[in-house]
Amino acid sequence: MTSPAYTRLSRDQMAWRAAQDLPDGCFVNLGIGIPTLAASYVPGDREVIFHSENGVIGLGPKPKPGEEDPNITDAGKNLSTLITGGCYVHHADAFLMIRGRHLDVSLLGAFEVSETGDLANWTTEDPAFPPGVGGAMDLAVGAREIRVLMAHTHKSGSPRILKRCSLPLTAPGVVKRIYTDLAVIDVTPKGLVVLEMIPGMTLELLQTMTEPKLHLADSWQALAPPQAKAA
Amino acid sequence: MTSPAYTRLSRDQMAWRAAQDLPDGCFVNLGIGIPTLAASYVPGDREVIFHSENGVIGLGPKPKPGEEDPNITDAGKNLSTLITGGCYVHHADAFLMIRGRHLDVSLLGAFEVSETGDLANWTTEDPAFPPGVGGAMDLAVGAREIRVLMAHTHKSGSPRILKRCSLPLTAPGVVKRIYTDLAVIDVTPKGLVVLEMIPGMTLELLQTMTEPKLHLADSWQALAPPQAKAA
Amino acid sequence: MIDKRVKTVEDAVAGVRDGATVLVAGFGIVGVADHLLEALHDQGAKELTIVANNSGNGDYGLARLINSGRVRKVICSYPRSGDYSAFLNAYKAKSLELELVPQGTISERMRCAAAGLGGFFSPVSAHTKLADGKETREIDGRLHVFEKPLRGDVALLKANKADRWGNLTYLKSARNFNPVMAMAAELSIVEVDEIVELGSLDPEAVATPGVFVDRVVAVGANA
Amino acid sequence: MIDKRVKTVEDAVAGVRDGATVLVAGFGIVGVADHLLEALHDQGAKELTIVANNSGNGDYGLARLINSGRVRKVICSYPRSGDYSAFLNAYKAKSLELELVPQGTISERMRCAAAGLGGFFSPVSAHTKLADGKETREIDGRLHVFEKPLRGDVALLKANKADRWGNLTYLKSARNFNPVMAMAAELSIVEVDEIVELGSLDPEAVATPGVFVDRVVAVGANA
Repeated sequence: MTSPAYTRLSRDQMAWRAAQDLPDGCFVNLGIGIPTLAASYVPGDREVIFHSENGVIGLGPKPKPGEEDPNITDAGKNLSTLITGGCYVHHADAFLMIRGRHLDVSLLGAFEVSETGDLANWTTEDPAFPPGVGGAMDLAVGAREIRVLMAHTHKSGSPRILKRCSLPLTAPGVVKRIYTDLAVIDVTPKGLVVLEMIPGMTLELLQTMTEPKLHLADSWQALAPPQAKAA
Repeated sequence: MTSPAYTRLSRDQMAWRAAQDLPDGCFVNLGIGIPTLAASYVPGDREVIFHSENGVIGLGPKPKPGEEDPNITDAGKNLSTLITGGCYVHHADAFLMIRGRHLDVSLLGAFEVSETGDLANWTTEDPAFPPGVGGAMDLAVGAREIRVLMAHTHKSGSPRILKRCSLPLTAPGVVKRIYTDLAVIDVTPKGLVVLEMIPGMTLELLQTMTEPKLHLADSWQALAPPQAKAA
Repeated sequence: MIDKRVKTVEDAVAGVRDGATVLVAGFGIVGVADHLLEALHDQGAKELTIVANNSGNGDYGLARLINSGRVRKVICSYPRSGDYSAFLNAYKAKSLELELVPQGTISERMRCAAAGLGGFFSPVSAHTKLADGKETREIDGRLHVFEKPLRGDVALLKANKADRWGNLTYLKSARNFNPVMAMAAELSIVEVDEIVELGSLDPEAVATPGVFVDRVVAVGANA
Repeated sequence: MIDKRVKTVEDAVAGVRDGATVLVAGFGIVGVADHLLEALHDQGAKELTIVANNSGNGDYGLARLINSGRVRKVICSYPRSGDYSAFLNAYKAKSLELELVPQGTISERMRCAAAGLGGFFSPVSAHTKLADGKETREIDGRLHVFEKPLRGDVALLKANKADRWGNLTYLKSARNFNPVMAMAAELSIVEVDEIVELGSLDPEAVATPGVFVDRVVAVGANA
């Protein structure tokens, strides 16, 4: 068995790619995990406001050493900061913002996504663990645009982009774009459209790792984020 | 025709009487009209917080000359003040307080009250005027206790306390106590019970001005507010 | 860069379309965006549905819009406030429709829209004429009325201070309907006494986060 | 005179009954009334239903109540946060029931109770397992789930400053569930870093008006 002729993106590279699609002035919620990393990769000439479900409107980067404040965390409970212009609201108002279509974009992690944009990201039904849903369902139905960041396949190589999700749904038909470690794919009424693939990847090869049929966009491009982490 | 052997209470005396029943520490909304006057007659050793539907929590007395601020009014749109310890909320929160049983008492004006506590205070169905409901229905169903302040009869002498209200209801079965210019009457499961009557009034005479049957409380007392206005 | 500041009230109300539902904040004459209402008059939009607590005063602001025949319908709780002759004349002439809604139900219906909900059951107005034709349901032994979300195409708001993100603070009871209307409209336009530097408003005391606001124009002495 | 101050955390939690529904504010370990939770442990109430976002940490506060077998049921959105071994053990032993509710639905159900409403339709969880057994309705072409008000007998809250009326301010994201839980409980008990003079809190920046608060106890360095 030969090693593949391509190198999967790192988590940071996936986050970098998703960050490039956040326009100046947009209001965004970042899910726990890879999405959280995207905050570091927003191009410097853009002002993006990050919403945290615990009532932080304008979540900033990690605090500098010595400036930590235990009273401000992100949704993943990591210490965080508020950017200039940010403010605090209570939980009911934080979720009013989510559910009421005030968020422009929600970047979410996922276990599975279907070809019609069904999202499964809240439970693997592992009997050893209690389920947890957090704000996933609120975000999935509330944000104006749902984009998913996830590894293209399971570690076993089996696809996570499926004709129908095998896991319980978070919400049906909500995902509009999928950023994976192999490609950028749009969920369209005509099916899944590949916009970008990493160097060395072909549509045929990508199809073997994807259950539903893929269509290659005429204007498809190479997916080649920078290697280095953001400064 | 001889003049009656009694003197009806003034509006201020009615308000004085209602104010005596507001316990220390209670949270109260005063309706437009006679109820508004009650604020001036709360005994000085009691701290009562007045709620105004426009988001003033801790409404104070009229401003002193020269201290008027156009940004603070009561529900009747008169210039007002905030007492020490008061704060401001927005309209949805002001009515959350009303509807959610956070108010201890609502003192309301009324056109008619029925013997089962039905309240009619929002429209006389005068075709010459558009109807207005304001916060009347919210208060009527939301406050923990509804008490009415009104003249005992219409100017024509016909009763305003009726077996059934003739005007459209604000809410059914909500009024617990009625302060009139002749008496204080409780609405009880057994009917209307007269707690107090003004000097010179008799149950028989009061009954002639009241449609439903009145019961005199064993412990009934004289209703004799001071003549003077509060300092 | 996020910059919601516009230079003039004309710019602020640009694009309001005929037939729009306009949320007009204020209680009596307090917290009302009179400059924006005047600008909307000059802008010319007509067939408007106005959501407000009252129905305008004298012949300025909302009253002027009514006098000029721009208003098709008023959704309010209490039209009889101050000098409401503009409303009264149009009401009597049947040139204007009135939908009377309890004050708390108006604000809650707007919050419901803002919060992305489909409606709620309220005990307010049950067993009354104002519930005529509405779905009812007994919940825990008490009759409730089903109320639907009320959304605005536009909100005309009045605040004290704003920054370029649209974060707002208010003065005293001039807050009233402003925060809930800011959340409930597709396009939220605010006239303010003063525009301040980003970062100068206390993050604990911002009453309306800028994410609910689209345009800000200074009209005060400091404008 | 209105004076909601109590001297000790024991006084603060006095009277909480077996079987009570207790709203426990906080997000992770931020904004949690750990002193009150410890006092509630010592007070001894059992068969509690806890409403919280998470399920406690380590062996203190809520986790300690669970470890001591005082908790019958947890209503939360995300039990797996921090060291949730106390919850996990009880969950596996089936000595504790879990009702999983989306985070926004928990907070909205409490606000619904606080606001005196009978329930609301939400698009959240429609077409999912979490809507199993719930009434649904299509509104404007979108499936909604009927959600009922969620009320507490008691709320255990954490704030920064309070005055004797119970007016509260918070610090940063420690605000989280505190304001909505303060509104939604019959008895709202608050531990604060500091009790200040009446009138020293900015009336424009009070995040929880004292009318929602019943007892206040200082536990901070300034107590």
